[in-house]
Amino acid sequence: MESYVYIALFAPLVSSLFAALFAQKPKVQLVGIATSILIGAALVASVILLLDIEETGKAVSVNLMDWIVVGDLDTKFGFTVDQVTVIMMTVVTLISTVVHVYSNYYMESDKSFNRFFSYLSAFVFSMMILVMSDNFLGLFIGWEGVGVCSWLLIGFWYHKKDETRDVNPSISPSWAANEAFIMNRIADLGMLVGIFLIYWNLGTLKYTEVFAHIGDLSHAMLVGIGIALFIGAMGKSAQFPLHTWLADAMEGPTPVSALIHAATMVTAGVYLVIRANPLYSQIPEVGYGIAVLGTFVAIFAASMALVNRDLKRVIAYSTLSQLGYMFAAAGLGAYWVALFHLAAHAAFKALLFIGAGNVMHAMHDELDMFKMGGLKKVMGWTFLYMGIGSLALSGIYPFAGFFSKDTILEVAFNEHTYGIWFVLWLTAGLTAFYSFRQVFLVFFGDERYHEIGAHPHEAKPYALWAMAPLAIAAVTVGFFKEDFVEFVTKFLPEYEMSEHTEHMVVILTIITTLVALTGIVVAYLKYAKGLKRDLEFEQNNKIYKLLYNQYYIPVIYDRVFAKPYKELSDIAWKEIDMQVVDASVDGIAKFVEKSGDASRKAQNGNLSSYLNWMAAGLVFITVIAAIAVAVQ
Amino acid sequence: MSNILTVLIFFPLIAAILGLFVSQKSIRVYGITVAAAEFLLSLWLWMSFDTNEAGMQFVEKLKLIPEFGISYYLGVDGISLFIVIMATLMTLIGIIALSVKENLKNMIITLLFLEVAMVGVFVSLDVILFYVFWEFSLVPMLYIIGAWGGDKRLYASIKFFIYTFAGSLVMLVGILYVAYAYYSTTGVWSFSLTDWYGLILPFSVQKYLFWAFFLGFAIKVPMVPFHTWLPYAHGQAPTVGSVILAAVLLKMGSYGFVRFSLPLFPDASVAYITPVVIIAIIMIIYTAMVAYAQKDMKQVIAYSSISHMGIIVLGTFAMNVEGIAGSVFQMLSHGIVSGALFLLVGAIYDRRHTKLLSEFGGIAKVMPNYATIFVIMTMASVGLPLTIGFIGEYLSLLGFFKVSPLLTVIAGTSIILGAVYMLSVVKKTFFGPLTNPENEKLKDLSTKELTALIPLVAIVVWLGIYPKPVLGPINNSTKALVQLMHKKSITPKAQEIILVSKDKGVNK
Amino acid sequence: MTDLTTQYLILSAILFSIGLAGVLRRKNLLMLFFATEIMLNATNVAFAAISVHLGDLSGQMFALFIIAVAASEVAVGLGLLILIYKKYGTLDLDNLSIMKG
Amino acid sequence: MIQLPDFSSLNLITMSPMFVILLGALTILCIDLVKPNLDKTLYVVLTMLTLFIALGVTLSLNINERGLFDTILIDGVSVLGQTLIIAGSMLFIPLALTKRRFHDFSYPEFFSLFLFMVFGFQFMAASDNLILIFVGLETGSLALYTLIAMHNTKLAHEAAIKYFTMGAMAAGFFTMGAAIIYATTGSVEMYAIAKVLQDRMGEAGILIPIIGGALFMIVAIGFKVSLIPFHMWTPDTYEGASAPMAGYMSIVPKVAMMVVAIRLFGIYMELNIDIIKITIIVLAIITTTLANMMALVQKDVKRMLAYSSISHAGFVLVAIALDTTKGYSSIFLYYGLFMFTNLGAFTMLWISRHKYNVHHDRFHHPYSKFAGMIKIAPISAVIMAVFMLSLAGVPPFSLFWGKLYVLSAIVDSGYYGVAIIMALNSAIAVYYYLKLIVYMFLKEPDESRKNVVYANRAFSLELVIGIAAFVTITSIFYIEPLMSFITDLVGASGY
Amino acid sequence: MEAIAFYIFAILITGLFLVTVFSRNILYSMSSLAAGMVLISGLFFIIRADFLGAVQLVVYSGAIMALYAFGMMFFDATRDVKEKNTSKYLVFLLSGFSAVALVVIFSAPAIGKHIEVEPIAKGLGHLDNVHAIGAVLFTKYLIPFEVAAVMLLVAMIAGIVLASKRMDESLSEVYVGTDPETEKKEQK
Repeated sequence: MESYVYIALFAPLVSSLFAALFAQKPKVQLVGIATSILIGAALVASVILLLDIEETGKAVSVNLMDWIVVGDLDTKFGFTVDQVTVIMMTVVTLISTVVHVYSNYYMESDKSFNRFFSYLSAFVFSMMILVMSDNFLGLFIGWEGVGVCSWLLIGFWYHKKDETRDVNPSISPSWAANEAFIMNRIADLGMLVGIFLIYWNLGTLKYTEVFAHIGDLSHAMLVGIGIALFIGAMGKSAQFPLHTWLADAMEGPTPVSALIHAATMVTAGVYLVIRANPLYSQIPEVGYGIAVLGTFVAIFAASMALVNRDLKRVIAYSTLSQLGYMFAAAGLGAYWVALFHLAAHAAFKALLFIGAGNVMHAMHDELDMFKMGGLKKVMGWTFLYMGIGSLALSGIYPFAGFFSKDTILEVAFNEHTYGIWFVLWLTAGLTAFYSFRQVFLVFFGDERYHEIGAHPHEAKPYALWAMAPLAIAAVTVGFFKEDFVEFVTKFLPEYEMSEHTEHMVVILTIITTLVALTGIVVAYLKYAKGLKRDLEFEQNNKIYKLLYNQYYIPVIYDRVFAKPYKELSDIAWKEIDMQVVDASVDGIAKFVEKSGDASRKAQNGNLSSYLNWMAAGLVFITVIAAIAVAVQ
Repeated sequence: MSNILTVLIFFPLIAAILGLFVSQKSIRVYGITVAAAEFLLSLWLWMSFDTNEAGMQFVEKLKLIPEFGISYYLGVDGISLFIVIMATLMTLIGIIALSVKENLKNMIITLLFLEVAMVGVFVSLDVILFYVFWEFSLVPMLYIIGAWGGDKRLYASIKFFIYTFAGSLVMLVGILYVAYAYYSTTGVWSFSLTDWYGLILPFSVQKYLFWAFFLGFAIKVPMVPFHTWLPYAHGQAPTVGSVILAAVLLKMGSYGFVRFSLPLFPDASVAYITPVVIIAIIMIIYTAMVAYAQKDMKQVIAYSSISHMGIIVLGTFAMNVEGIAGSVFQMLSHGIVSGALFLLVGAIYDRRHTKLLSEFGGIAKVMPNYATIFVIMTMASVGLPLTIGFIGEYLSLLGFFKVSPLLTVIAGTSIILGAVYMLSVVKKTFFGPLTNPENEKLKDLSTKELTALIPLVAIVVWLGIYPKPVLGPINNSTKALVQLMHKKSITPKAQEIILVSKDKGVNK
Repeated sequence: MTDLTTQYLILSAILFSIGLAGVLRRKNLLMLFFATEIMLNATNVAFAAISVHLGDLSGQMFALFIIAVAASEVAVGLGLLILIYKKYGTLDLDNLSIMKG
Repeated sequence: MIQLPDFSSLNLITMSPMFVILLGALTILCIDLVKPNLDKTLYVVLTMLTLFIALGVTLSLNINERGLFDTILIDGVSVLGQTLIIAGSMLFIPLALTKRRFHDFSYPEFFSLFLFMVFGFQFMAASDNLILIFVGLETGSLALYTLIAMHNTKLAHEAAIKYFTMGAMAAGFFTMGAAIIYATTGSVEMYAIAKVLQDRMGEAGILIPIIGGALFMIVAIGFKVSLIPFHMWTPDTYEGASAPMAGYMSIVPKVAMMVVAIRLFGIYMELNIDIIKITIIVLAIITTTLANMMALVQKDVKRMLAYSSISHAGFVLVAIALDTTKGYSSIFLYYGLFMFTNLGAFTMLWISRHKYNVHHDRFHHPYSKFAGMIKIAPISAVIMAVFMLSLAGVPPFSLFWGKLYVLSAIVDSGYYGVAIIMALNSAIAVYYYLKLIVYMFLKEPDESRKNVVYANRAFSLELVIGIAAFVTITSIFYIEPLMSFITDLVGASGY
Repeated sequence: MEAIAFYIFAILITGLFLVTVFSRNILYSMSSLAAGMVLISGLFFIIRADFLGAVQLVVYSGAIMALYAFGMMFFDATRDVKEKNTSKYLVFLLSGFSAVALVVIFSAPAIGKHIEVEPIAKGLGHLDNVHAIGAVLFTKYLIPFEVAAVMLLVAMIAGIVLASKRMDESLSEVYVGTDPETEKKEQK
């Protein structure tokens, strides 16, 4: 089985390097095909591993080589494939494969076609390291690796220029890329601190060893480690307050958004919490905090999605919101639930994004939903896919979201955290509303795209075919819930609903479905018949503006952090470094020179004054001697 | 070959003198050949280095002034070995990438002299010999900056010289005091470092000596507030000067901390962890901010050097194997990465004769290879795992975390701030539309530049993924160093802080 | 014989200071040299007095050699003065200040 | 009747070096009388031979002997002092053989006066009798004033008269100091002075005359070794005198006076009179610092070197106040090394001596004269740079070792603050040495003035520079034997 | 008797030297100097330092004054000398200081005491001053005496050289401006 581990891990690397060979050449179709096949190989390997583990129930571990061996620190490139990992691997490789294939279509006329595939495969490689590593430092490699790939891919169209926030809320791809990288770095510091704490307290970073001895530590230390690691997770999974980068990351090509900013990378934080479940189950108060934060983010992001007009941003906010759900579940101790929602969400969210990609292509990169409408006619398949995705997202039976999201609500109910339950429930309604607002705005109503002179067309068939697996997954995953539970609970703690909750399940399901349906209906009523804009409302309603401007958070960050930092830096350089530090150094030099100039005046060339100085010297040394006497 | 170190020191010297007879036309080839031979020699040193041995190897001792205890005493251990190799490598690469046209012969001969001094500093085990090379290294650098530098080259070179000279003179007084203390204890004069390692000084003495040595090293590193010579030196120096300055000369200071301050004054070093580290942290954060404010590409790299040197100092004062080994490794990584970054800035400067960020933008389009290598080096600079930059930074922070978690967290902001200024440079230079028409015709990296840069890229990746060949010897020697410090320390605080081995954890 | 040694020494001190005052205030080189002679003479008085007081001849010997030195100084000094006078046309040392700083 | 000592106890051999020199001087005078208008080369060679013999004789002296009614003392210090004096003179004399003709060297009297001067200085080094020291000092000084004036330029005359007048005043101070000492101890011989003071230390009020005498002596000695504020003649005289003479003045008279200072202050140090110690150290610090500061702002290399030699003198002076063998030895080591480097530097100026002040109205050796020298005369530039770096104390050049030993001696005695001040002073000093290097290496030459740099070039000058450069560069190889030679001699003298 | 003589001499010498130092006329100045020196030799005679007194009289009053007079005539300095004295106070302060310092030193109790002095030469006790001095001068102080002789020779040569006509034209003089040789070469 080890060889499959290697295939799964290194096929993406080979793919990336292969593509990199052609990085500066014009488009080579072979690159797209070869990388897709290589990633597909990784998928196959992952599936084989999945089946194997399903069968044997034993994790597969490999040790590649030593990495950092210093002092007592002994870090190896060690990989282990257990139940959680293999699920993640499968999800990652599946979506990656789809995205790779789809990108052949999406990027077909891009000059940097080859470069794109190189980055994309590099991302997959990093993600595989992230999920497969058997220690925290390996995880961190992947963690940073995906960060870089994300940076490269968000900034893929680096040549676009910076705009003001009014024109483009993300300013520019390169700006968004930097924002994402830096925000993630903030969180990574937390992650590093967690790793340091683990190392100095346990002397190892290997999961199995760490979690075996986690009980030896004091509670306070566990809380510290838990919080530090979660800070890391917050960055990657774009939790409040580090969430702004995710929406801006939509500047990247759409397949990137599908792969990275919906399905895989952003779920790394959730993966970390799930992976560290032995730790978090020891510290339920931190878990509760995570759940509360997740819940908050769920509704917070959903609220922003309500009014946004940008096709991709809406999906991005919905991703944020769904990540909130996952954290809520994980925080409450229902790790497998979180993982399940992760997997399901990956499928339907990738589907939605890719669909959005089709729409963008059709609309010549126009993203404003208010300028679309009636696309159903020309883009039937896309409509179908996005409809499935939206239904899954809204949690309508029998789509995947129904099973995963409902379980989260049940967990919240079961934990007697009714506040969380209520907010999540409400969010479910909002989710349904904005997803279908999107669907209706894009595919129904009047054909507003004529105004901007677009000639929409359906995507190429192979692109549509490529989307099929995702659609199938979005529809069918829910039915494998029981198998899934059985499979992962061999590794993850089981989560038993209380009897009370068991009774309530049906009612809860109905309530949730109702609120989702309400959302869909409201969206239908408001948008399906065509767009009726209430400009006065848009301009004057404070809540609308607040939501539309993302609670002004990017602006606040700009004003509170970015600008003062820039100003402070300028002060540090111009005022402190040049005026104080350097000036005092030069000042000493100047002082010495001035003193030299001053004492040189005594040397006035006049012999008489020289003689006077000499006599004065006698006085002078007498004074020195007198002082010496006095001192003694 | 037991006298390989002597060969290593004096081969460039002889080559430099013989170089006077080589004609201007063929001097470049000569320089490359000599530097390559020297580099191969240093590799041979590595090959014949016993990696399991923690102590000094290839020791040579020849009495120079026996009466006064000064000897010609050389040796390398895991700590110095790789810095020596880096010095020879960076010289080779510097010469390969030379874009100087005027007085090329003088430049190459000067570089070879500089190489003598650089190798000498790191292999000297006699303190006076060390000091001789240490001071002598200023002279060729002065000439390089002063003769081939920018508009303010004279100011910059003199500032560089006098500033470092002043610091090292205070250190000289400290050296003489230690020698005297050794003399009063043993009755023999000796300047050999290994002898001094056996000397246990009372704390009241250590504290003054620590600061005397500190001043010398701190200016060289350079630590805030003694750093202002560096931006000038870098800003004015020709590319090769910056490369060697950043890659090797700054390391002399941090190497001094590891080689002298810690083992000679373990108690004082421990007692002054807090002030030193606070300076280091100011250095990390403050210079990162200053770097962000820069308008000149090279100044950004210059200030980033200071920031990274802060991490090195931090790791050194962790007083445990992880931190010190990390800081030694970080010296190498910073050498390679900042050297490469300066080469890159030099490449663009050769084309455009400006380093102002505002002149550029969008040049990734016209210079893709250049952009790729720059981004790789940027990533190494911000400490991305699997590049060389991560390991040192990570280990330094990890090591110091044991001493003070809070300070480490503050220092750790370097990973954020580093990203801020480096990415902002990348963005301003490479991204965005290509607006400046002068940039449209820029040529991508030439073969010459690629020859210089690709080995560095390879090292960045290789040591990022498989650092063991380098980290192993460093680890061994650092362990020995920490054990020595622990054995020597007299104050209880030092006994506690200097950590030979972890006392907690699974592997205890 | 009353012991006047202290008085002699004080006289010497006063004469020395007079000489010093002359050296310090004179601008004419020739007259400045007069003052240096006074200084040397003053020490002669001191040496002679101590010598006699102690009954030791070293002091008188010293005084003797001081006289010889004074004579030689006069010779060299005058030679220099003549040179200066030829070149500068004056003995005022205020004019001898080309070199300064 | 007086009992005459028997002839052998006179120990005439002790004054053989001086005798050789005297003989040489008289020979030159006689030759000139018999056959005038001979070429200067003859005199140069004769002088050289005389000095050579004298050096050999000096080095073959048995040490710790007194002779000629105990007025002459040949101990290690005096041998060292004489060796330095003669060696310095030997380095100086070839500089007479220049390409251009100069007034001073055209006189045969120059060479005999030169030897008389050496003769006088030798007695300063080789006696502990204040009378003989004074007479020797005046003999040497008077000859020196004359030699300076014989260069026969307007500035040389001014230089000589300034030096002479201040010297006359200093002579007054010397005699008054000696009178005070004599009044206190009843002796003019230092060993007796030391003995009497040792006995009288306990007496009430004894410190006043002791310190008083010391202060007057400090003025006189300070004048000769040019300590601030008794240094005022130094820059002007160096500027006015010919370059080799200036270089000579920065070493030989100072060495002679340093020997006297060692002997005299050694007495006080032995008595542990801290006040004098402190006074000397403070004076040394002030001298070094102020001289460095003033050197910093000079525009003329010769004046800069003048100030630099003041600061070096201050630096060395500290070693006197330490009263350790190492301290005293380091003085000789320092001056020995300084001699070659500094004379080398001055010779470099001498090579560029020409008839016209082309770069500056007043200064003959402004910095700008040396601009771009690396392009005109690369080897000269490199050698000059080596001299400058050596003066700045950059290893591995010779003066670094001198500095190392002096600093080490200071540190050994526990004066850490002083050591640091002196060390930092070197950092100030390095600026003005670097300034010349910067001019030579980093500035563009003035194309039309190229030949100026070599105006006075001659083989003998190049030879001296070559020797000086060789000694400066290869110092590391001979420091050990040199230092043990010096330490043995100094130690044998009881210091 | 001796005391009275001393005080009279002392006052006279002080007065004369004050004239020497402060007179504007070089002639007065020189005459008073000569007179003062003669009187100093008188002091020496009072304390029985006969030989010293004689030498003082001969060398100073005779030789030195003759030299000065010669020099003075050479410079034609019979007129009043115009001097721009910078600061009177500084002069008085400095010389006053040295006077006070010397008086303090010389009146210190340690000075007056009798010190047991090792005789420079044995068997001088019965000789008078001149004989004793002669004896010492040619034994103990033979070498200083010889050196002094050399010094006088030096002074003589110096005087001859410096005052000679040969010094009127200089081979070494430095001129301001461009070297004509250089220009010639450049023109070629």
